[in-house]
Amino acid sequence: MSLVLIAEQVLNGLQFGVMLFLMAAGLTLIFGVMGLINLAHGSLYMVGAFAAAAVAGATGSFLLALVAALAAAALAGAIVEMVVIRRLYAAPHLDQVLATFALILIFSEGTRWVFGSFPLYLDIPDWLSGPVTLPGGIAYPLYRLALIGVGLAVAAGLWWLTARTRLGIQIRAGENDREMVAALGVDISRLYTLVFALGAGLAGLAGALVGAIQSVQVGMGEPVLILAFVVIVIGGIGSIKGAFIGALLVGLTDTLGGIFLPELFKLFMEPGAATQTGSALASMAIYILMSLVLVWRPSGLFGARA
Amino acid sequence: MSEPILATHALCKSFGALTATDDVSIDLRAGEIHAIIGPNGAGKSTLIAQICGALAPDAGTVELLGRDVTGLSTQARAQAGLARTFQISALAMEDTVLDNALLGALGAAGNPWRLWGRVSRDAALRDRAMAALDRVGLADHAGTRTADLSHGQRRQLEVAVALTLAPRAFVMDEPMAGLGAEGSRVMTGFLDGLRQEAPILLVEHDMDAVFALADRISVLVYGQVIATGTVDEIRADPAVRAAYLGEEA
Amino acid sequence: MKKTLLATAALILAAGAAMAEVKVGMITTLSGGGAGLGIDVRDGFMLAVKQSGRDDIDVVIEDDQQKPDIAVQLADKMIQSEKVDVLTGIIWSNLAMAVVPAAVAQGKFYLSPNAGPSALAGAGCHPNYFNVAWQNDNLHEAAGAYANTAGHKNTFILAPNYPAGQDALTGFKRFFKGDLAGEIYTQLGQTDYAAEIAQIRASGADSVFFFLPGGMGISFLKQYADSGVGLPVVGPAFSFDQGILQAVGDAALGVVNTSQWSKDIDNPTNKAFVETFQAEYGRLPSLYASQGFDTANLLISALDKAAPSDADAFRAALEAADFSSTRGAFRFGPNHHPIQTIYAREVIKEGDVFTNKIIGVALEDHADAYAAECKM
Amino acid sequence: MIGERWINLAVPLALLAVPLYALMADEPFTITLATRATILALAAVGLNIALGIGGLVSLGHAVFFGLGGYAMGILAFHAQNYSPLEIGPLTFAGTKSMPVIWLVAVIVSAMAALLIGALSLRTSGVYFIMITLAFGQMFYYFAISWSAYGGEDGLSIYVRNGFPGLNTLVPIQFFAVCFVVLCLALALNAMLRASPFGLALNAARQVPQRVETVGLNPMRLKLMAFVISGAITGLAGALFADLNRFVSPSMFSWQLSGELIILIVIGGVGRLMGPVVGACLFVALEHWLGGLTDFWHVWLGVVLLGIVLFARGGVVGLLTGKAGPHV
Repeated sequence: MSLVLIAEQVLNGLQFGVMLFLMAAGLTLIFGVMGLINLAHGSLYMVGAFAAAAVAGATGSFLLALVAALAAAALAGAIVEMVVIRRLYAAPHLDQVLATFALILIFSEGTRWVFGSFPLYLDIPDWLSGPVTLPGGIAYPLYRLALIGVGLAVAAGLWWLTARTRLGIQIRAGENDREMVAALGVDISRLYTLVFALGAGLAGLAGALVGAIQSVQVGMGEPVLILAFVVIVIGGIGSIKGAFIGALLVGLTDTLGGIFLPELFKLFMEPGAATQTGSALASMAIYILMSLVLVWRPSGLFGARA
Repeated sequence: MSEPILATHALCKSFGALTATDDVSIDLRAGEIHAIIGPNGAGKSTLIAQICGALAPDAGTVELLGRDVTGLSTQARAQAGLARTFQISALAMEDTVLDNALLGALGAAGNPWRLWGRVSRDAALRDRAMAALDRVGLADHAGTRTADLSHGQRRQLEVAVALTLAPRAFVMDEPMAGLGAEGSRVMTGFLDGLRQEAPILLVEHDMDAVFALADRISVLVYGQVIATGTVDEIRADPAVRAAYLGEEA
Repeated sequence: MKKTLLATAALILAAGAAMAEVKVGMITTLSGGGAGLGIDVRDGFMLAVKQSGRDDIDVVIEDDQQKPDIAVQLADKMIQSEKVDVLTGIIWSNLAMAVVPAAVAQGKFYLSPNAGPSALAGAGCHPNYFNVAWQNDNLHEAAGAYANTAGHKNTFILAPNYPAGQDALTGFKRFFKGDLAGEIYTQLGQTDYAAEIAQIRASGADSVFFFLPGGMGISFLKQYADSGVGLPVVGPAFSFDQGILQAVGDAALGVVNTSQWSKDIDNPTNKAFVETFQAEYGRLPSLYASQGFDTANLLISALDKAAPSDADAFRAALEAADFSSTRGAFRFGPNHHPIQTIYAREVIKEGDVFTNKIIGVALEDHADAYAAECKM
Repeated sequence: MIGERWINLAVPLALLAVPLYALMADEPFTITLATRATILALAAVGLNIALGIGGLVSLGHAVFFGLGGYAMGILAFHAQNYSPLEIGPLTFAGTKSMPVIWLVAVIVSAMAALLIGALSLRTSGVYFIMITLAFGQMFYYFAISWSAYGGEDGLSIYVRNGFPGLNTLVPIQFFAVCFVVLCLALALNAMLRASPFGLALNAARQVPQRVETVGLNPMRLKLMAFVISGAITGLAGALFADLNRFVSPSMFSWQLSGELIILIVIGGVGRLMGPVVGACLFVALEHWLGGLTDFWHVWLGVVLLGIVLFARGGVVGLLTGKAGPHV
């Protein structure tokens, strides 16, 4: 296996990881600030993708589509927060799991009701399509490079937001002590709605960005949701830094595992069986990674000690 | 002088830059009540946590009945004869008063693995639990849901659960907390009699109770024991008056 | 004299059959991500029933949610409670495997409008089981044959790691004579194929064969087109079907895929089907719709001759396959699976709509590989 | 308000009455539905021991359900093909006997629960939910790729397995088998709650620090609960496979784990009859809403939301007027 191929695969892993981060960041933020497990986060990802596909179809503009995805998901998030989620902050995790599971059902079938059962069309804009040649002779799709760029920019933006702005101070205070924040005169329920909408918007953005190279269809959010949960659990729930590291770890493990494990098994098995066994193990790899991390550090890599 | 029942030797624990327990050596002898007092944040709760095994010290040892228990878990120390009450009642609120006492009896019997037979019909366990409830005056409330008890009654139940263990030493974290004057008086009277059964390491804010009960007092300030002695010695100790009672020396 | 009597009896029986209400149970996927396929099968089937003008066919339709246990439960319901005579509708092989063996063992007829697992074509075949679509391997075999004619010498093949995926690669390899530049199994439900595409690029292949049904195919094609690898692609019709082609868009243009049906197959039945389907439902029919339509017409042709209660006669009527198929010639092999021509189609754009155009025949009068194992 | 004791009596009787009525009205499918509800209830009764008494929110109980199912599938598969089952150097014959299959299902799922529980119980709260989910996903993907036993397609068993003295193919007889097993599991559950172990476990959920200070190990108590819970859910999996005469990886899916939790919450967490009430309502809803509209999942979601937001304590909680245990 050539170095160029390995380098390309590492880029692929990074790109996948960075996209997972967009999902995981919102999820971990919402958990960190409000203590809420939101299974419906994947639905917001789907909402973003569908909004983008609808707007791109109507206007032909990819940038407008991205804006629409962000806005639609953030709006859906804000509405859901005000109507349902708000009543769940004090509830045990079990109720949260259940209520947000119910939201998945409503979102998925509701979307199918509105948009029908067939996948929607959303494509990369012309100015981002096609491959570019990187140093070392790697031909790599420009769009995927752009995805890495957007993901890193969002990560930097989130760092700046939490570390340097007034909202960030409120968010960090909210993680530590709700009463304290309320005592400081911050409207806590507005803060929560804002944080939820922010997380939802990020998920929607991810949905739109990924939707352009994948299939925009009902149920697209659930596999990503599970992966995003794996990410934040590995990173430590509530930690943006953990989500970032966890996302890259999961992205790289999943991508590289899928390639190298079958090759590894070919060293001592006949090719057909090796491919099958290797692929089977590769599909379990991130879950194995997650349980190893948790057995080693029960609160994730950067999680607060219980 | 008799061998101490419970002792710590040069116990140290810090959290980052904060030193919560600084070279603490105290002991508890048969028949005595040894009170630990100190201002808020002096490290009393951290000390108790290390003695009972909820927290591992950075250095130093804990000895129970002459045996080093520093590396043992909470439950192993409990089995070895250490009973603890909590500052904030740690009781199964959804269950009855009797159930909580039965849990203690079950712990004393050491075998929770029987999956059949009603625990409330087990005569040995029940007798042990009822006896403890009777001693703190809760026998009439055996069937009450714990959540429906008054605050004072919950403090009594805390002590009753500890009693079911028939321990060799008690560690009590503010048993008077939140009790009214009458409640404190009753509890003080009860603890007074209890010391003959097993000595009590008593952390308490209620100074009237401490001065009425304690055979010896240790004063903890910023994680350090600044003085240990009888009630009179402590009252007279200028360092204590300065550091704790807030008086000029 | 005797002969006439028999003939008269047959006539009376046939007339009786035409009069009696026939109950058909359709178990198909109408909710969730795979609903598009089930809806197409249902719509095609009901269109044929409607066009037949018969009001004695009572079709009970239920949603299996693409879950095997639900499908089994529905089959129980239809057999025990609705007392249906014929079952049909299942889209997915795993659901078919869960439902079909038990249903035919209870004496019901099953007409498959889509799934054709090899187990039911070979040793597990049954006199009451008829497949109107294809044996699972067929379109992949045709893809292998097409790859030979197209002159591919060194191809890279991939499919999801599950039985239908393994069958697909086996089917392709059965007919493909060139070398394999690489063979990979992807995860079921995988959405990102960057890693696989990188491997294809590095493998030195001259072409690609893939079987990735549903959303997986959409993702793969979009990403493949964007990667600039540009090698010719061959695949079975499932990723190029009318329902999802619009979602793939330009990325699919020019890709060759194999199918036993296409909307431009030139025969009157097909022309009428495409027109009436579009008029009825406002969209172009898909492969699945054609299969549903053919299934219903097969059923109706058999009902014209015999009632399901007369199992032997009804079976013989089904075996005759005396109906006019959207595919033109249609007949069953000894294991009740179709012997049919499989075409190579190319994706084109007609105005704003992406669709397929036949460019040649991949396999003529093709039967499946398992017929010999079938003993019935 | 109704006393819980009456509910404990009335619910099983009602569950028994439905198929008996269906038998007289000649509606065999209703019996099948009741059997399905009974088996799902059994699985949830298992989960309820870990969840309701032990406070362990396991989003991976489908592992045990699936293992039970595959225990049945594999044993029956080898019996129906007359091929021996080889595990390493050992060779077993397959079997079509329900009691043997049950025993294997219970042992296999208990062992898996011991292993998964021992690792997962190092964590708590959300991490516990997620690590159990991860184990579920591992088994799911493994089953999908395990082509020897059908992979994604699953395994079909053409004839339902046998129980001595019964014809299990007759719906009412198979229902009777499942119903008796459910009643036994409920009795076990009731016995467990009142036992010394139940008392200690109940306390370990509410105040683990208290349990430690009386000299008991809350982790081990919870692990024991997890193992018993997994074993019962595994048994339900074997019965479920027999009901459908089919096993597939979807028995391992996280949606199934979620559904089991849903059953319990609908009925009432920690209540003896919670899972039974929940399973019956769920199957009825599924059947009734599914017939009403293609988009019935939306309405199922709305019903669930309503229960979570407005009916804490589930249906049993509503009926008795008491909130359920806090998990």
